[in-house]
Amino acid sequence: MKNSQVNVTKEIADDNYFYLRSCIRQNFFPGAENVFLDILKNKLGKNIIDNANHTSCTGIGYHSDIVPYETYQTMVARQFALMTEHGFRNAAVSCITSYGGYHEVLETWKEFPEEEAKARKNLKNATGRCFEIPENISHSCDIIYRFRHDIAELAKYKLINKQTGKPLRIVDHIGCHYAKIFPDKGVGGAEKNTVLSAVVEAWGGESVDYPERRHCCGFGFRHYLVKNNRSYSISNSKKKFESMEPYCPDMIVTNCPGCNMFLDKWQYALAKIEGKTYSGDKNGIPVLSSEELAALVLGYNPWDIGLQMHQVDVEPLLEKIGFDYNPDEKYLDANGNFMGKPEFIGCLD
Amino acid sequence: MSQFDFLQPKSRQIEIEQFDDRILTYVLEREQSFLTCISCGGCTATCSAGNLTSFNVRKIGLSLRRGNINDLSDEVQKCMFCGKCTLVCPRDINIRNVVLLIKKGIAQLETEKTL
Amino acid sequence: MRTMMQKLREDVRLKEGLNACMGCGICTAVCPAAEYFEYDPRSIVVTVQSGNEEKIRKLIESDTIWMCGQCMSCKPRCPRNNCPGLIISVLRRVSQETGAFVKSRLGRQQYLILKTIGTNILETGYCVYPASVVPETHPEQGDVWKWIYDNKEAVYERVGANLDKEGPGAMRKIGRENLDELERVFAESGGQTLFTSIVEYSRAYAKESGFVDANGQPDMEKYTDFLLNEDNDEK
Amino acid sequence: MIDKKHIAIIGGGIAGQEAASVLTGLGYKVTILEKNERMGGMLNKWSKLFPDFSSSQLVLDAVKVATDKNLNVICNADIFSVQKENGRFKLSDNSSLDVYADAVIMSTGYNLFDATLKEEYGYGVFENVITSADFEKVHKSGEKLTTADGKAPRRVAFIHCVGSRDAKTGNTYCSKVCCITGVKQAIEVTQMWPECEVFNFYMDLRLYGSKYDALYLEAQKHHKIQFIRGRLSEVSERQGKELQLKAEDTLQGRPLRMKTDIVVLLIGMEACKQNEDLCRDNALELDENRFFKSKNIYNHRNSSTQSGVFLAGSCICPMSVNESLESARSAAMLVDKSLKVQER
Repeated sequence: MKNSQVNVTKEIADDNYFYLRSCIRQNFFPGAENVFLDILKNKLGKNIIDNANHTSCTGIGYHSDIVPYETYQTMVARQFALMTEHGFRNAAVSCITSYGGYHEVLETWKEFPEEEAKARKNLKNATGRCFEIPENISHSCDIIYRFRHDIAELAKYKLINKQTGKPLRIVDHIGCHYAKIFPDKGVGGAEKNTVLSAVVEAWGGESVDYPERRHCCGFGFRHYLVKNNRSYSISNSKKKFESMEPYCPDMIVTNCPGCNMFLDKWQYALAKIEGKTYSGDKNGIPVLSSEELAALVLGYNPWDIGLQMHQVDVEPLLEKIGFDYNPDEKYLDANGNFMGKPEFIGCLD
Repeated sequence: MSQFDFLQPKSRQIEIEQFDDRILTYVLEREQSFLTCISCGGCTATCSAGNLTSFNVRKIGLSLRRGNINDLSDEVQKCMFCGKCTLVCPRDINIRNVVLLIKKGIAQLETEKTL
Repeated sequence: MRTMMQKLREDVRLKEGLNACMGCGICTAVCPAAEYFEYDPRSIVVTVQSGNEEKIRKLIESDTIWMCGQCMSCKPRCPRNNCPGLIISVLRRVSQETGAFVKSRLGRQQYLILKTIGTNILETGYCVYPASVVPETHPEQGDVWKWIYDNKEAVYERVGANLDKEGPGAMRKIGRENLDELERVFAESGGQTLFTSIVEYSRAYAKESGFVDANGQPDMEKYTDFLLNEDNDEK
Repeated sequence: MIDKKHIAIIGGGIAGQEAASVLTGLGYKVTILEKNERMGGMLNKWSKLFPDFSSSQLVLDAVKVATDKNLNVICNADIFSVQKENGRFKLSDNSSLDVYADAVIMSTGYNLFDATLKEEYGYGVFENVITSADFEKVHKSGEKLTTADGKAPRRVAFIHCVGSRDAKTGNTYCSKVCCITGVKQAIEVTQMWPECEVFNFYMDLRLYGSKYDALYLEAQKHHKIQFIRGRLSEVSERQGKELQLKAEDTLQGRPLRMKTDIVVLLIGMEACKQNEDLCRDNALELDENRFFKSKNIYNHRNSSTQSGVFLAGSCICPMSVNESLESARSAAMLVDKSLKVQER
């Protein structure tokens, strides 16, 4: 697909970030967050702070409605207060739900100053803290997008199939709360979002369009949280896989921790239920976040960045790129001792 | 019982390609006027059965067009064939006959199935 | 007594989410919930717009408002700049504040979510916490997750995380002083009130439905079991 | 004294020409200032007219003003300033052209909505998404509508309200003519390809004109064109350039997905961009939709907010061909009346 006709230009801060972690990413892909910090600090020479005092923004609670909006605003205000106290004005957000949430709160405050006053009062009474409105809120994928060419220059690998010499065919999935709530806050806007496709192309891959590209992965908050509701979630992911299947993608790239997890796990669950995969093999389509993809092209050890934590095996992808890695280290702990391995990896036996 | 029984992927999205148009074709061959329905709901407003039950004639027409044969077969049973719908239709469609034909069409499909 | 409409209007999100609806269906067209449930965001907006007290009351007592997955796919498409997803949030708030949520199966699940996510938030500072993603109740998480779960310390350490330990890092232990602050934020801003409201209405409903212990008090364990297995009409 | 009075008409489309022909008939001196190379305006782009499929050429020929000693036509004149000087109007374009007139008629017409702005519909990205204007071009050429790779379409979907009644594009008004255009073009597709299935996705069918509803009935009855009430939410491309649509079947309350070979976007009418320039040096005003504001929309629809400047055709609001012609004639009569009052 050609890029956006209506270019959404978005401000992305270029240094001095306050990192705000994601509940889901820390839980399922903690290596992705660590390597993101490492790339920024040690490859790009940026200043980014990882603060021990920030907590969940409670966004999952907010969207599953057990956390009221007033509380959510105050929690967001607390993160801003920590930034202010450390002298930071730029937030680097790992989670897409938080990212959308911070913007939602800021927009509310713009429209309804009395809500901001309330949040300030609540925060002051509860914690004694004060805050300034951040100058810039960017998602980690924005920052990777901004430095995609710098990363390309430092890259050890390209997103090219080493055997055929052809670019890898990569489909993307953009987390809904990245640009659907505020289209001008996402690179390329809500409809023809380019934040991931530009990254893929900058690193030598081919960004492949598919009809259900803009469809939700199906998290649905309360629908995944309650076991009996999960059919909603898997049904929507299935819709996406069916739509990708004819394009034979080599991988899926995501910017949202939740989507990354669901697209990985639901392939497995669908294989168990339907006895089929959407990848043409038994493994499934590997799903990587933009952080993990950046780390791969930069040549990080896949087991340092946590790729052994994916259900769909990433090794076939590493092989395609011609990545120099040691499969025997996949299940070694920090001291080099074998820590056992999953009973089963991939989707189908 | 599998540990995945709690997951039942499905979609209720209408897929036009998957319409079962056998009944629609049957009806249109015999009652061409149905083509001109504009879904105004005049029929439903006056319907004798509809005033007593959840029966909705306008929706029968839609189900027919969208090929929802399963919905149709139960629904048409509720019609009392009073014919008031036909009297009020602004497009002069013989709605009573449409419902009658749906019944016949479904019966015919059933017979074909058993044969 | 305040009318339903007044209660809804007190929320700024209703002002943000509802301008005027012309019933075009552009929201339902891309709604993941509409594809899965007997659900139509357009008709919810039309009901709220009508201001009909009776209809709105029925709505907040129904399963319908709990079907939205909050993806907000409806937001960028609406030709009148409405946001059905935001209107739903407001309906859900009022449903929980008034106790209407216990009248529907999906609404009653708020108790389950409170018990999992709510507890996680207050006790750990995270919405999701590895120890709470139990493989038995999350079979879809697969064998790799089971392996991670069984070898949490080693795996998280291997990938550079700081599971349950002091200092910064992924999945670090969030310190007591921070959790205290979080708790005070909840107390100050209505979060605690909502928790209490969900619990109290659920207890009353549990009692009413006969989930009681030997002393005639609500037996919330039994009730939780009931909620976990409550029949899914969709199946 | 009439023959001493000079009237300038900005815009040589059908409204401008019709007004000119009435005024020269009354004996006035008239200058038409047309920004393009040729006269006729937007109608040049249209093939057949609703509701009776007359050729647009018929109208174009009929409005062509007979060569008249009192008529002066200047093409390539892109007027950007209208100033009142000593009781007369001075009209200037970017070159050295200055025209002086006792009264001015604005007949600047409309622009077509730029469909690329509706990104989710994929115009300019997917080859098989075209606009109603593109369809007219095909029809006018005498060719049949085909997919980008030259195949006969098995299914065509017409999408109503593209760039109309849409806060997202800034056009909250109804363009009025697209509904009936959709019905007309749908019939034309079935005339080209009798086997082709044709759908219309609409919110309301605003078939307001005489004989329009009859065309709707004909479309259903004789051409088996199907109408689905639901606004299109998105178009995406499948393999082989086939398109996929998502809308709600609102009468059923269910989301609907459909494959189609071609999508035709019924694009709305927008005010001309240069209307803003034309307001700069005088008391002319634009309305909330950026069309020229009338003194009042009931009995002074053809009077602008600047005395001596009159409005004709779709620079006032979206209009069909016959409304535009009627509007032009009434603007001309108003000019006549006002100049005669001045005289006395």
